[in-house]
Amino acid sequence: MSFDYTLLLPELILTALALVVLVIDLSLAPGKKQSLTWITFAGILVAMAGIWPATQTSASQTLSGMVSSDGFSIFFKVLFLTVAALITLASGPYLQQKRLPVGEFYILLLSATLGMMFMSGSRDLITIYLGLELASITSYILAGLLREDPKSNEAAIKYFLNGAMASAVLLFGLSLVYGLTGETHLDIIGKVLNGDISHWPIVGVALVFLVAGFGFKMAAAPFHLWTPDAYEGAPTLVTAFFAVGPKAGAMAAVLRAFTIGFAASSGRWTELFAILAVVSMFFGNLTALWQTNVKRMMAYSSIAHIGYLLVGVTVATTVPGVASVMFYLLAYAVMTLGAFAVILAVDAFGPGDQVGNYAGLATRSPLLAWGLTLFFVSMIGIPPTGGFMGKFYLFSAAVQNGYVWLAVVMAINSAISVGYYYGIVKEMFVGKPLETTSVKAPAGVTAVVAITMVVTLMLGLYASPFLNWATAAAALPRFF
Amino acid sequence: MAIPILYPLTLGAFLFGVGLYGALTKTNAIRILMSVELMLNAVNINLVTFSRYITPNNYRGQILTVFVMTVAAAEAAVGLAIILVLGRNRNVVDIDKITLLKG
Amino acid sequence: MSLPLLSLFILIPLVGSLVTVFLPKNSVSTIKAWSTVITGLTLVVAVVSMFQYGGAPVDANGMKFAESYNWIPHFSVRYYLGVDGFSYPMVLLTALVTFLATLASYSAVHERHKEYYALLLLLEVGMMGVFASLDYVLFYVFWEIVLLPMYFLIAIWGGARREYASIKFFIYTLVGSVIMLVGILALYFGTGAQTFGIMEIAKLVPAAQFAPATAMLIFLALYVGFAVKVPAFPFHTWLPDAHVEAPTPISMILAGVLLKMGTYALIRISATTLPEAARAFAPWLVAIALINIVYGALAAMAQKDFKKMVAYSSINHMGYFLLGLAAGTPEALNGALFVMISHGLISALFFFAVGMTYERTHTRDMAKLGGLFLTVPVIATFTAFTAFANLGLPGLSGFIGEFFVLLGSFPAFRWLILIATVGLVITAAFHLIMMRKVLQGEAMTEWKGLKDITGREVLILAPLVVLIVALGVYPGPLFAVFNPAVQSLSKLITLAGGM
Amino acid sequence: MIQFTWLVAVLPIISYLLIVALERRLGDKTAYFGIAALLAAFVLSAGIFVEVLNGATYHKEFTWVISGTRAIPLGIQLDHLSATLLAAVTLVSSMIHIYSLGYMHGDKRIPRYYAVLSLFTAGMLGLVIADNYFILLVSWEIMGLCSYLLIGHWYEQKGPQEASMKAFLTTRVGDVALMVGIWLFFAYTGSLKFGEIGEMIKAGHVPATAALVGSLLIFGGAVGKSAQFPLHVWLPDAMAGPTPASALIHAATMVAAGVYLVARSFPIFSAAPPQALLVVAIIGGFTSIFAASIATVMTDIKKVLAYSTVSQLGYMVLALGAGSVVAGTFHLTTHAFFKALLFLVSGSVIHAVHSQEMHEMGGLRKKMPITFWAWTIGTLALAGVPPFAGFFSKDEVLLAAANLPARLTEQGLGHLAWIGNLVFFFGLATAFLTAYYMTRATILTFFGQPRDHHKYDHAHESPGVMAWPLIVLSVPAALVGFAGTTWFGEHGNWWASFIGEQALEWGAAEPHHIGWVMPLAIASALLGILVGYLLYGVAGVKTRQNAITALRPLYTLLKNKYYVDELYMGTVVAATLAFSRVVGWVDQNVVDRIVNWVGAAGEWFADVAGATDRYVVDGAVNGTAAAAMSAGKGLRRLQTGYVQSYMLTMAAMVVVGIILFQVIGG
Repeated sequence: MSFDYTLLLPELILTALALVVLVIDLSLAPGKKQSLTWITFAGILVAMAGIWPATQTSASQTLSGMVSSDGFSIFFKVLFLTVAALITLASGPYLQQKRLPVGEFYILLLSATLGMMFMSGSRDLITIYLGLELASITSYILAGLLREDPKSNEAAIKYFLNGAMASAVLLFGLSLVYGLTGETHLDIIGKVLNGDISHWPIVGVALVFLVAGFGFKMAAAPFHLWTPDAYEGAPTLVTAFFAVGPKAGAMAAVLRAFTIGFAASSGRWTELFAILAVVSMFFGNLTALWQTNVKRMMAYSSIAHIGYLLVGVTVATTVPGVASVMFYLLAYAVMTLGAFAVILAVDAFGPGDQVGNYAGLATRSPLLAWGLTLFFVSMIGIPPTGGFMGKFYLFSAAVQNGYVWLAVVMAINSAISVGYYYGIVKEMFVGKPLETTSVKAPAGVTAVVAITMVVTLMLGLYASPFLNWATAAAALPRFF
Repeated sequence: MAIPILYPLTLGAFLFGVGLYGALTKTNAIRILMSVELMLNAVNINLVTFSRYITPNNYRGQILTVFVMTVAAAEAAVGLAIILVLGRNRNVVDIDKITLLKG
Repeated sequence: MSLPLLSLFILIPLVGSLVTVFLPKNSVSTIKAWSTVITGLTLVVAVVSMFQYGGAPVDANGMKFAESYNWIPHFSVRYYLGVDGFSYPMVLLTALVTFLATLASYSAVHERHKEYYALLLLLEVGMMGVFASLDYVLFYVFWEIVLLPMYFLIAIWGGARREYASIKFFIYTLVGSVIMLVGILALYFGTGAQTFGIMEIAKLVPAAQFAPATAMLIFLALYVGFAVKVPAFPFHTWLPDAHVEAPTPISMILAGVLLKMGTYALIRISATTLPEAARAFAPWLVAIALINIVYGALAAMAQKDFKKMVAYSSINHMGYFLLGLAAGTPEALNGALFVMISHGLISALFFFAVGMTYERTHTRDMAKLGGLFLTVPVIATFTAFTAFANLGLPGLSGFIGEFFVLLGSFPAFRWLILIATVGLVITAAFHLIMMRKVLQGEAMTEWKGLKDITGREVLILAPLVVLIVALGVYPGPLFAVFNPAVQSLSKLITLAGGM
Repeated sequence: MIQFTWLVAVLPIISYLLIVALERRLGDKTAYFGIAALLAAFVLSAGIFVEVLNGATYHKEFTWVISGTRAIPLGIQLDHLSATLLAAVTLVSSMIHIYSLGYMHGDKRIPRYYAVLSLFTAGMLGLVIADNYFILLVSWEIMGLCSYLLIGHWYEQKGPQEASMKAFLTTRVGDVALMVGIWLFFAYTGSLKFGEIGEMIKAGHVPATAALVGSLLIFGGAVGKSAQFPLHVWLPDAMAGPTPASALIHAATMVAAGVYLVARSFPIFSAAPPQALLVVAIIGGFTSIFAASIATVMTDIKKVLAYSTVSQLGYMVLALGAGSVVAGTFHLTTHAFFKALLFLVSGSVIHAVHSQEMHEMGGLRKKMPITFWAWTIGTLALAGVPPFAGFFSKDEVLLAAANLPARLTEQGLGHLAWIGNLVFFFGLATAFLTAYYMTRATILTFFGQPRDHHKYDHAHESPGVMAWPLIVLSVPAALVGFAGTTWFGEHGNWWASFIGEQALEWGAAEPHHIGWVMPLAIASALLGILVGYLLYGVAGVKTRQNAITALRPLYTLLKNKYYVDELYMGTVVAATLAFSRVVGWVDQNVVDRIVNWVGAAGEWFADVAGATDRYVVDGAVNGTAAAAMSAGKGLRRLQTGYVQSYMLTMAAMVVVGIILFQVIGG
């Protein structure tokens, strides 16, 4: 089988970019590394452009069928690259302010993105594992990037130890699957499992291991316990990335693995994901109510959002199920990055990361305050925002497939979530600030806030193109 | 085929159990790391066993094993680095003392 | 192709709101003038549309001024606007009350003007959209758009307990609306509709043959969402708090228009789409209506806070709407719709009257007020006028609605309506008590020298007063607008085994 | 001219609007708008009356609303009865407008007073020309509103405040009953018109029970407005308003509206089962004697007249109940004149001595001759001394009552004929009491020695603007009664022929002449005057005090108006207020709390979840670990490791998942 490089062009560009950054980083004197930001940013845009050739061909595969390039993976690649680009855009002054190693940050970010991109395109357990580990290991380092900060150290060690064990658990599940089917290729696994074998109890055991492993990576309750600590301890910029990237990557892998590899056993894993969804929503939202640290609160909020997404995964056997998850991921990525951009600004260039630090932000920096409000509104799921459209899609996918109760649980949770978002909004608009000087966010951060605001609204008001895209991409091709 | 498939699989499960036990009971971060490596090796045994017994003409399991070993090495490197920084900053390797972040 | 009138109702304030955002923060008078022009322009368009309404052609669903474009083809969601007898008067009411509220804002808002007026205009966008949209998703979007500006308007510019009141309002309505969304989706998938059109789905429901229990569940899901807004007992407790804390113009809009969103939805969606379930629910609705009437009146009587009393009287009045809806006869439905309009006018006036007093005395405690007839005679006279309008004095619009509701309810409920009449007496009582405490009596020294009514305030009062009297004497034109829609709904209800 | 009937009602409205609009510029001069409008209305009404005398009638309607498929028309109509009342009301009202100019002189709110007075008159006129219940109701409530405003004219004081509220609320109870009645009949007939409803009842569209209940509900409206027992309590208190207003509201117009309502609704009453009218008769009869008995002990001159009004209204209601529209409306008309006169006279007296207490008056006859003579004419008319107006109308009423037993027997209620007799006795006793208390009032006020010299010295005859209306009103008070004599007309008397034709159509009864009624009536009136004279003109204070001591319980009972007010305050009012406080409390502390409880429960759950995360999950993990490691030695150390708790959770969850899978259905 030949190696069709056009299908892997973005990955290749990204790899090259990481190497280029590494080299340039070495050649730049400390403190003069601002140019790296723009090199990375431009490189990511080039990588995004590199997706173009793949869109011109029909879905196809390469690397002996281990990796495929189809609408699904293109969707996720665009998503990951956008996330990386936005993170890069917001990063410059922040890295300087926190004295983070600039070159390392970009290299790790790019590597993690690369890993996630592989996860989304993988059609084989081997590549899924590799992509996952690439993303995970770089993430551990990113979490501990503030080397002098004990909290950052702690976040890294906790994330690492949990992650390592989760990898082991996942691998154990993979080994069982391999043992059962004798294959690592998802399409073949799906074929083999589509017989009596799918009723074997051991399949269930393997599924549990896989769900636990992936559940950890996407931080679904009850495998979420590491998340708040890692989010709080990690540098805010990294937290922003954690809140979106690895989750989306794991979600992409789950969607493909379970709908192709384990489609025949769907009766078993749908219920598992439904349970995970409910537990995540309740745990995330209820615990978030008690947080005073905004980053920690956002961690719990992200757990709840994974719960919403898992509602879609529960019905992922249908195209709307997959498409709704994808669309919501898009909306989630945009609004979460936007929110974290504001949090970053308030944390690094303003008073701090406690809820109380947000007092009077509406007068100190109206754009940030209204932006954060819009993102929260979107997260609650109130129109006319992307969050609403996404939830609406998840909702209707669930109701359509008879999971009305799950939709109701989701509705209840949306309402609960008001509780903690409100706390911050209240502080921003009603609270009395200690100082009244305006909070000056760097241009890059402001740009991220502005862009994500526009896109959040666009996803709510002009969702059609995105919906069509997600739906077209959600039809996963089968090659065997 | 002198050895029944059950034997190596049992060994794998046992190793996984031992690794898990170690990971959950030891407080020294390095020991936990080692225990996790043990779990990965248990998986490797599984993979190789399956590869040999179930699909002798197909080396995918063994390929995966190679990757797992490689990744485990990388993981260990990163893990040790993190533990090192932690030890330098706070002079601890006992993870039950690392509880700044909670709640 | 004539003007897309309904889109104008939404677009004008939307553009106005966006432009406000970019106006300089400190040029307060520009901001005020701009918002006034925008809401005034909306009102002008509303008035112009009145001349065209009668002769306007109707579309397949009997809607006038209809506009329909694909919005999200993926969900078969359309941008479908149109009005009929149920919604058109509400659109006009919204235009009027918002304009007057903008005028009233001049003296009620003293800080953060830019944000305030931008939000006020955004609020109008939402309200107009709710009344004009005929697609469930579009409806829901506008429904929620209303929620946000309202929350901020209370939370930022409200009284002492504004945080509590605003979040209470927010959570109540949000919980209601997400439950409503479940109901909407259940309808959509239950009927297998290829569209989210409100009218289209209503036509498909008979063929879908829902089991009665299913239909009832869907009905209840929708009902909860709407009842919170109305508000129907026992979902009413957010209202007094919200009203007390909200600034005067916001109270005007809240009572004048916002509550009507709930009643409008009940009549447009619940009753029209699920008439059988509505029938089955009618006994409960009657009970709720009667509780609203009597309980609201009694609770109002117990209040010491002027504004809170008015708020509870809103609960009381919404009971008449619910009663009329439950009865389902043409007279009762016409009456119920009339209650919506008339309460919209009267409550806006009442809250404004309370606001005028409050702006001068800075208290709403009725025990501290008194003798206003002597200190601020014109304001006091208007307050008295409003009180009489509110207590249902014949000759004023408040009476017509109640009269027709009960007139039409009698055949349906017979002696049950005697309970409602108890409410009529109590309503009169607490208004009189209020007048005695606040208006009558010797002039109190601390309120001497207060400035009586200003020209701007007269400008706000006058249209409301004129309309209240005009509609009270000759309600015919309004009935003529209601009646076609009422007739078809009444027929539906009768088919559903009504009286 | 008859086509301008609507103008009669609109003229006062115009004056009302003019006064309101020009109040600031013209001040007290706006009063002339009211006077001019009313005089014009009177002239117009008089013209219309003449046309009606010549046989013209008028009816005009327009479609008011269309609801469903049903058009609801409203209209105005003019027949003999309404034309008469139109003239009477405009006459009395215009006189009162003029009179007020003097009486209210110096008051600080003259424009307000005149505006309300005009609007009030408009209400009454609208009511009279209505052809349906809706316009009637609107006019009815306009009067209610205006009476509220007039009674509360001096709203600085506590008395008027309370009295105005009481008036509005008490009549509101009756109004609500009336409205329910209207709704009931609309439900069956789909009509709001007086005549149509009656015809449809006759045609059997309304079940008998419903017709009975409905007509009683409509009567309920009259009970409230015309201050019949048990809703009479507001009228005496309403005397807190300016006296000319009392003359208008509580003598000639508003209270008459209730009687007029029953008369207008007579087609309904007569078509309904006979019990309906019997109840009307009983209430009327009882009210008349009940109120008259209270009037005998009142010392406030206006209170005497107030209770007298209640009593006389009872008379009218009694007559209607006895089936005689002729008698009821006749007494209504005559009473309008002489009671208005009496009130204005009392106003004149009060104006002179600045007191309403008869014990502070006395001997005023010499100081105020015009006033005195006007009073005398009024008193004689009220007492029923021939040939003054009241005599003829009261005679008709008593005649109708005397006919009641026979009528009941005719209607198949023979077993209730005794009620007829009882009611007649009430009427007769009332005639006696009326004569007695009026004599008492006359003597206390105008005869004897002045009891308060200071006040007496300052007393003077009222100015012309007040005196002339007295003179004008004295004429009809003295002479109108002749309309009820056999000297005019065919049906026994002119009035009976004028109204009776229509009344017969409505199903009214034509009383048979009973010879002994008239002498009996004259006798009881004269007896009343005699007793009054003996007690107050001849006997001294000592004798009266002895009499009071002897009759102490009865006296106390009467003095306290049978404790009806106290009863209401203690029961209905107190209960409502208490209940409202309960509801207010419940709303704030229970209903609202429920929601807060839900919120609290949510917080509690959050707490639990938070705690679960912190303690239970960790704790359970620790517990699970404890169980799993019970043989091992690393037990204690595990309990402190947070990171490991997380990891343990993951492991435990995998185990749980596998177990779940195997148990539930792998």
